[in-house]
Amino acid sequence: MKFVARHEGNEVAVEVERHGSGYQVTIGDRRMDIDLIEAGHFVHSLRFDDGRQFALVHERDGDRHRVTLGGRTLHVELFNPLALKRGGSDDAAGEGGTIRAMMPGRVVRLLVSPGEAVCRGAGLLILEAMKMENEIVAPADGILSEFFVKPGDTVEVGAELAHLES
Amino acid sequence: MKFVARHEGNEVAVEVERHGSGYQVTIGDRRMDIDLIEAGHFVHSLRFDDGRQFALVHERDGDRHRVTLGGRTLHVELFNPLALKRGGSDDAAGEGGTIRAMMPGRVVRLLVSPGEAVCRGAGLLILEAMKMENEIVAPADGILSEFFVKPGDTVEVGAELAHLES
Amino acid sequence: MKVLVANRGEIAVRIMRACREMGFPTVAIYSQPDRAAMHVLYADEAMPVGPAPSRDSYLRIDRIIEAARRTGAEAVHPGYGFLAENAVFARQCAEAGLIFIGPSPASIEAMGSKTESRQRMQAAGVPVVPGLSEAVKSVDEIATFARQAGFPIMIKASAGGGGKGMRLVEREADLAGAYDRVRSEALSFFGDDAVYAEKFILSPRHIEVQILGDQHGNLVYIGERECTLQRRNQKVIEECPSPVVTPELRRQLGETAVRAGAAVDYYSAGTIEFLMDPSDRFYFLEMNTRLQVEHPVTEMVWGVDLVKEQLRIAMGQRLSFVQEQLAPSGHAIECRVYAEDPSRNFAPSPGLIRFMSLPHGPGVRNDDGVYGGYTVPVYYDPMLSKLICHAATRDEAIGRMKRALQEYRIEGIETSIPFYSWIMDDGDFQAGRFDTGYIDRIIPRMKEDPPAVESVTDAAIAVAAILAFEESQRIRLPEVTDSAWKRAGRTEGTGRWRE
Amino acid sequence: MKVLVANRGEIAVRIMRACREMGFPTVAIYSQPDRAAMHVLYADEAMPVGPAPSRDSYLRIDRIIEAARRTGAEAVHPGYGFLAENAVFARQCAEAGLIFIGPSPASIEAMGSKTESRQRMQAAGVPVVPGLSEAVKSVDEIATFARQAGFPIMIKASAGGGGKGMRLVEREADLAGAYDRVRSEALSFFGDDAVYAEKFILSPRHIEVQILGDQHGNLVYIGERECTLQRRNQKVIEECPSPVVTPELRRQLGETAVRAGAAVDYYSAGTIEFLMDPSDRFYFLEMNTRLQVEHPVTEMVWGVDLVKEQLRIAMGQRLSFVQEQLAPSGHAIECRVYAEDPSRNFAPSPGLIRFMSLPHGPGVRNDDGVYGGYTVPVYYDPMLSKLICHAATRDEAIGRMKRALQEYRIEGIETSIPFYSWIMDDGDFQAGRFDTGYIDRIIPRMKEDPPAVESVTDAAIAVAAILAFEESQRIRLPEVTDSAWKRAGRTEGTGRWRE
Repeated sequence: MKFVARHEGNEVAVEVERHGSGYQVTIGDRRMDIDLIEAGHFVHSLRFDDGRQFALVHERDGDRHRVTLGGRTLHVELFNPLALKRGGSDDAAGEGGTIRAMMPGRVVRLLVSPGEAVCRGAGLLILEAMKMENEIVAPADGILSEFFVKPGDTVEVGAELAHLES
Repeated sequence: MKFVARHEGNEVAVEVERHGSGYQVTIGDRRMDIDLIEAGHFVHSLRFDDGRQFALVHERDGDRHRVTLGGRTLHVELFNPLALKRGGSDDAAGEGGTIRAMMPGRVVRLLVSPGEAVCRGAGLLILEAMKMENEIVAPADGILSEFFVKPGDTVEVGAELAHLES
Repeated sequence: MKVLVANRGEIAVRIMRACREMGFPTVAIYSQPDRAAMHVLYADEAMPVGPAPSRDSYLRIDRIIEAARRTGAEAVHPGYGFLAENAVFARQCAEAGLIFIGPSPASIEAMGSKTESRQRMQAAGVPVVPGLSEAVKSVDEIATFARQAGFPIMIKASAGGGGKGMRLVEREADLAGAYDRVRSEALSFFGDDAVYAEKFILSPRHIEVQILGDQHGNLVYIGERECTLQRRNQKVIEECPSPVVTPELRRQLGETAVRAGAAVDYYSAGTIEFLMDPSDRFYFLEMNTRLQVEHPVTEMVWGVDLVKEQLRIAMGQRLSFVQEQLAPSGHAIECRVYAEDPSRNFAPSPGLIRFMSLPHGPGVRNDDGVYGGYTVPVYYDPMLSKLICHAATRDEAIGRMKRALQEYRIEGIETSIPFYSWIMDDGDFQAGRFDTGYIDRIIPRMKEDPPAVESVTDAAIAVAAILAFEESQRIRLPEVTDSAWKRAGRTEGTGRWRE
Repeated sequence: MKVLVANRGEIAVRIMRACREMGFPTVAIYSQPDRAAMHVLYADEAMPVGPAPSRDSYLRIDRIIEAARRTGAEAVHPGYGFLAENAVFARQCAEAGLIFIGPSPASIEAMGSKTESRQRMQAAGVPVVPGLSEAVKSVDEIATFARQAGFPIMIKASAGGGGKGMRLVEREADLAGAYDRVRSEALSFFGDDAVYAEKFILSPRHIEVQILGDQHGNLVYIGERECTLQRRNQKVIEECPSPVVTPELRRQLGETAVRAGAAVDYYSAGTIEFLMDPSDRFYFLEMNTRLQVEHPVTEMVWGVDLVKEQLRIAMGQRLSFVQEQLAPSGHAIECRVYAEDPSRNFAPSPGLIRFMSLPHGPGVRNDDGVYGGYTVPVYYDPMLSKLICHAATRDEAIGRMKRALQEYRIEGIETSIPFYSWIMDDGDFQAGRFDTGYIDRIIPRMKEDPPAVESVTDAAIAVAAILAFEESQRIRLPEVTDSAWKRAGRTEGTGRWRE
């Protein structure tokens, strides 16, 4: 099976095949034999044929993979090269629309008034979490048309905070 | 909901009802308010209304419950008092039939010959596990009609070892 | 003696561990969202004290004393933070017939007031940062002081605080302008234009001394701790001993600290904080009249269990040792594990801990406060747990800490662990060369961390490709639904955190 | 220096931790069923060495040396067990250009032979158990020896072992009969009727001394360990220091141990085992020319990292300290966590560890070798992990161990943890009153453990009833399919375990 992998801005062709009890993986022009097993509830052990071993934790969200190993966290995106549309679709973070809470917290105060024009990066409201204040900023230029919260409100992850028309 | 609970040979009537966000549990003639929540993947926290708290792990196998708390393991059986048949049915360990491996191991040697009459408690074969030898004994008087394994065999949990006609 | 622990998180668990080792039953208190917190699971009994906000639960003296009454607790340990330095709480415990595991209310009060403590320290011969003890009437008074104490000095609003209403003056020419500006800031911020001046300590280190006293007048010091590494006034890494303190300086610091404690008739565990300049001159900063977060480094090096000593002292026992019997052995380092994301300017990272696996083996101590499957709430301090490593030398302790940080796994939320791994590898840290500005200076450098080596990248790409391939073949692997990564990806660059 | 660890389980992980702290990459070896074992997950590289049986994998010298060659390892640490005391392995490592992290092959050989080591110890002035060093020609020779050494004595088959072909004789009248019986047993068991006699040490304790030497002739002792608590010759709990060894006796034991080591030109870490009678007379039993399972209690009390010292010594470095610099601090106790079911006569209990949570906090060290989700294989030794607790005094260490055992959770398989909790509560253990027969004597008493208090029983019944009720309402709680409890319930009373 073929993929295109993206990691830290670089793209590389990847191919995976079963090979005995393991896998043959080609990354770019390098071919390697790999043995991958589950080790407990959350960990995998990946071993290259030459002996190098990594105990790692893998999480997946669609095309995006988060891999923790050797004290580091790497983010890898994998695309099917045959699919027509690829990547980008999730990267709409620079646009307007509904602004949501990235974590639970308490609304401390609103920094603009509904109907006000704001620039990208301007502070919209203050959310407090874990004894720290977080200034939620405008992801793009636009008009802050509406707030869905008021000071003192407690919000959960993903709660709608405001609407920005861009 | 009503149960009969058996613990270390004693039987007691138990009744459970939801009560607010917790439960009202009656054990014998003692009624108590209890709050029970999940705390992580394997642990529950049970708290009596007077404050006593137990972090416990619960495992269930049919009517049988195994509860680990405060460094101890307790076994509780719970029956529905309305059901006609209750208890006893699993306790057929004193009968003949197929003798199975209680854990993985290696068959070291057979101690009787097929067709031989054996008494309850007589050694039938030796199974080795973790550098120790386990003598598998006859659960009842009978005739050891057949072995399904031979010395050197490696067996998994539940593997059929022999048949005892009682 | 049944002990109610009036706190949450790792310190509540730490205290309950000591109680259990001494055979004392424990009572936890908890706010609504803390019902499944580790300190509740650890306790023999647990009592609710209110909803999430601290002021409605962990700071409610009346409810805490009521919880003690209902459970028959005989003593109260306040931990640190919350009510630990609240003399009213200490006094109300006593009035309710509860043993308060800490110093007397009078000691708490004496050290709680900046001006009173400064005066009492000066009277006891404890050096304080040179400065004017009262507001000045004109800039001339400041000029006189500055000439005497030497520049740089700091002009401060008497009513100031939180970094506002103060200005550094490096030479006499700037004095008059700075004086006017601080006065006008003071007026606009605090409605009071009174100002005074203090000597400014350049490149200071933050050194603190542990003291311990009983109720019979015995008081000892148990070495110093190096607490210079701070980020926004929050300590992040502490050590015992300090890499720059010699045995002779330790004796001076220790004897000064004991004098400071004796001046307020101190008993129980307490900490005298000093600022130390590059010439090893040290100045009293403040006293913490309670157990410190970083007490474990002292315990591991000096072989004293500070919490058990607090319990014994509170029961009226005498110290079981004298100063001469105490000797340090080896070196200990503590890293505070915060639910903060170093790659996003240390933004708080509460949420579900999907998987957690702590480091073990020789010389590793975990004072843990969370567990796998626990959801870190948004309402409290972001410190999850502490990791402390002890070894024969500082170099070995650093090597051990690096190893332990590499073993540490917390998945689901982000933590400060990668930040500490970076520091352990830094040459200045390894050489003991740092002051209170160190952390702020290294953060920009940390972002230029070298890219992962090829085999690490290969492994990450390969596991992603293999698992994606297997899923396409079998349609059976689960989708992670609410991972920290997903949230991080979604919100990258849309927030700025500040305290 | 890249280090291949020729072992598995907790000791392999322990050694790799030391390597990682020193910056040395590590190579694991593994048998087929050990692919997901903790020591493989811990290593930087891992090489398979064969199928499950040890003789086909962990004992295959050729494959281990080939694994070192393929990975470019420069040194080999054998751990304990397997090839740790195999002089052939040590020699073949050297021939392959690999540093063997242990003593010289000649030292291993000298101490590996019972008769040779006994002779060399006698020559070096090390006391050995009084006995006849050769087989006797008649019962009269034994009678002469017995009159001289005093009864009781033990008549032993020269070819004996494993507890077979030996008989205790308490008075002269029984001598002739016992002599005849041992000879005939010896003939039938071993095909050789040669017998000899040794003095029998009544109520002995098992005390061992840690020694450490470099390749430059420096040799020190690092205190003793109390290893009296054994079950079927398997140590279960060890302590440092021994509760019955005084400083003067420690010096005598230590100097004797150094003499023993010097007699075989010993370097690296080694242990001299002594039997000690109730009058504190001690006799050389054997020397273990390797790291001991119980080395952590020494490390925690004496502040020496024995594995790192082994690595430094193997690289040719000199000891960085002399005898006079070593001093003990506090008390440490180790409990070996075995996959054995104390309630079923210590039957092995391999299988899936569904959930595991280790104890933490002050003074707790886990040398762990397994993890939650790991399936303990049936092929190897049942020791999973070691728990070591250190505190200022023996009483405090016992209290800490009780606390830690209570925190320890392993679900899915049975372990020896409840057994240790029982021992920590036993008055004789607490008083330090025990000999090598202690464990066998307490096992029957342990079974009369008092029933659980009512609130514990109530909690267990309540949680079962509530979860059964919830399940009946929602049909959503999972069934446990392969729990240890199910297996235990199914097979109760159908097996007898023996070693």
